[in-house]
Amino acid sequence: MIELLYFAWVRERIGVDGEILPLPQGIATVSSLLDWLAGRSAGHAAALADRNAIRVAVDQVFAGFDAAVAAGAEVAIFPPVTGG
Amino acid sequence: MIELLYFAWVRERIGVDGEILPLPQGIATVSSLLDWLAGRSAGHAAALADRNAIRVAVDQVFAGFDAAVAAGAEVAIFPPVTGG
Amino acid sequence: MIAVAVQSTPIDAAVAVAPLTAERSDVGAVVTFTGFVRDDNGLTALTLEHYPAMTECALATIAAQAAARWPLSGGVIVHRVGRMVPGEAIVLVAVASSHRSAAFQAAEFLMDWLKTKAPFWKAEERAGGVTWVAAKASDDTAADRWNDRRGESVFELRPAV
Amino acid sequence: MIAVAVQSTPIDAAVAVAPLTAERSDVGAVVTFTGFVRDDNGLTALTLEHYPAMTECALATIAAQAAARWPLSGGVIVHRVGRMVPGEAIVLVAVASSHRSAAFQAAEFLMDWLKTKAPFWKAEERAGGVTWVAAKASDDTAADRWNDRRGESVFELRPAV
Repeated sequence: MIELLYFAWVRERIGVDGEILPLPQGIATVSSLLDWLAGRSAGHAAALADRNAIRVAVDQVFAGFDAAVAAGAEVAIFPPVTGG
Repeated sequence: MIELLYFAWVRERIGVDGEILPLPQGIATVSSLLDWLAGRSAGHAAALADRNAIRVAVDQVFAGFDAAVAAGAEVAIFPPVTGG
Repeated sequence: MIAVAVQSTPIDAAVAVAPLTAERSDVGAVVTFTGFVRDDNGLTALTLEHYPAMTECALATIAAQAAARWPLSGGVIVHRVGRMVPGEAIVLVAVASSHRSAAFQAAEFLMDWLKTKAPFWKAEERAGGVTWVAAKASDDTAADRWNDRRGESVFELRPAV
Repeated sequence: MIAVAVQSTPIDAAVAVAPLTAERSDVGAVVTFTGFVRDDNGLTALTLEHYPAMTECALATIAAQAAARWPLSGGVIVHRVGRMVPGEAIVLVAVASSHRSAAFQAAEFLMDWLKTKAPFWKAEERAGGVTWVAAKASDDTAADRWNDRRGESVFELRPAV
């Protein structure tokens, strides 16, 4: 299983705060995870359409699209941060 | 007459907060004023010996050694400032 | 040594900054930055969303970077979350040092990195509806000023596309 | 628009800074600098002498320069004079702006110019006696960062030897 968390407009477009899903065979990077998620619903597709506007944290640490993901990870998906 | 004000160690070396003196003929710049003052006492000489350590304001505005002085002016003589 | 807090209640600047100098006489300089909600273009409210499991660790990591780069005797970061109205404080950063240059630089560094490397998102409310604030290129540029090998290894927000 | 004050009583930072944001919702950033007496090398007290007839005008001129250089919505300079002990505040500078970069720069500018272009002198008391603080070349260098035609015409501290 993999735990997914969504924030800001990524959350709004997907329609849920997060989800826990079985990680399919062959998905081992953030990039392939996003490709797979984009196919799950129209909302997922809309949220993830512009990859330049997507940032990711794996296990609470910012990660690039080539970062590894594995079962048991917490992967958060969100727009560029705007705090401060 | 010219009004002279002394601050910090310039004041301490000269021994007074200030003095009002008749301005001698021929003294028309800060530089010539300092030369004349240095001859008034051992204290004045000690205070004004190192001109690199002396700063001046004429009528409450910082002034260079080539600035004009005339009767009626208020000339303050002090070390480089160290506030803030 | 730099305290961090995330809270949904109003920020009290005096309370946050007091510990930096309380009972001390070796602090020469304290620089404080406070960011406020502005009523730009009819803004009526601002909501700060964050990623709770990550936020405090991200702030602590940013704080540790500041402490490693400048000789600070103390500091504090307080970030508000939830909904707030114009005039309320969103964030407070304060740093204490023996010398003013270190205090100014560290405070500006903390703000630049908070803006670009901590998991907060702003949503603006106006009569016309709610919109998410877009990240500003100028904030990225400001943050990049402080990059060095250490910084880049700790944080890399951009996806390696 | 930038208020200036010279006082022999302790500086109350909260009171000094409050007017910058009171009743306003257009201020995005407030940067505050406070300088304190440090107990360096056994220092027991610090006395600030100044040139009363000139001080407020010098502070107002420095404040006007800051207001001309950055888009500020307000500011305050409070400088203490007389005798004070370690831990007490010597000076407080605060500026408000829509944007953080302007606020940081203006605050740092005000401090750099206060250190080099306002008629204050510090005397340090230690067990061994009283000594006048020497001006620091690093303060001149910091102040020179901000020079431009306007600045140089207004202030020229160095004698034209």
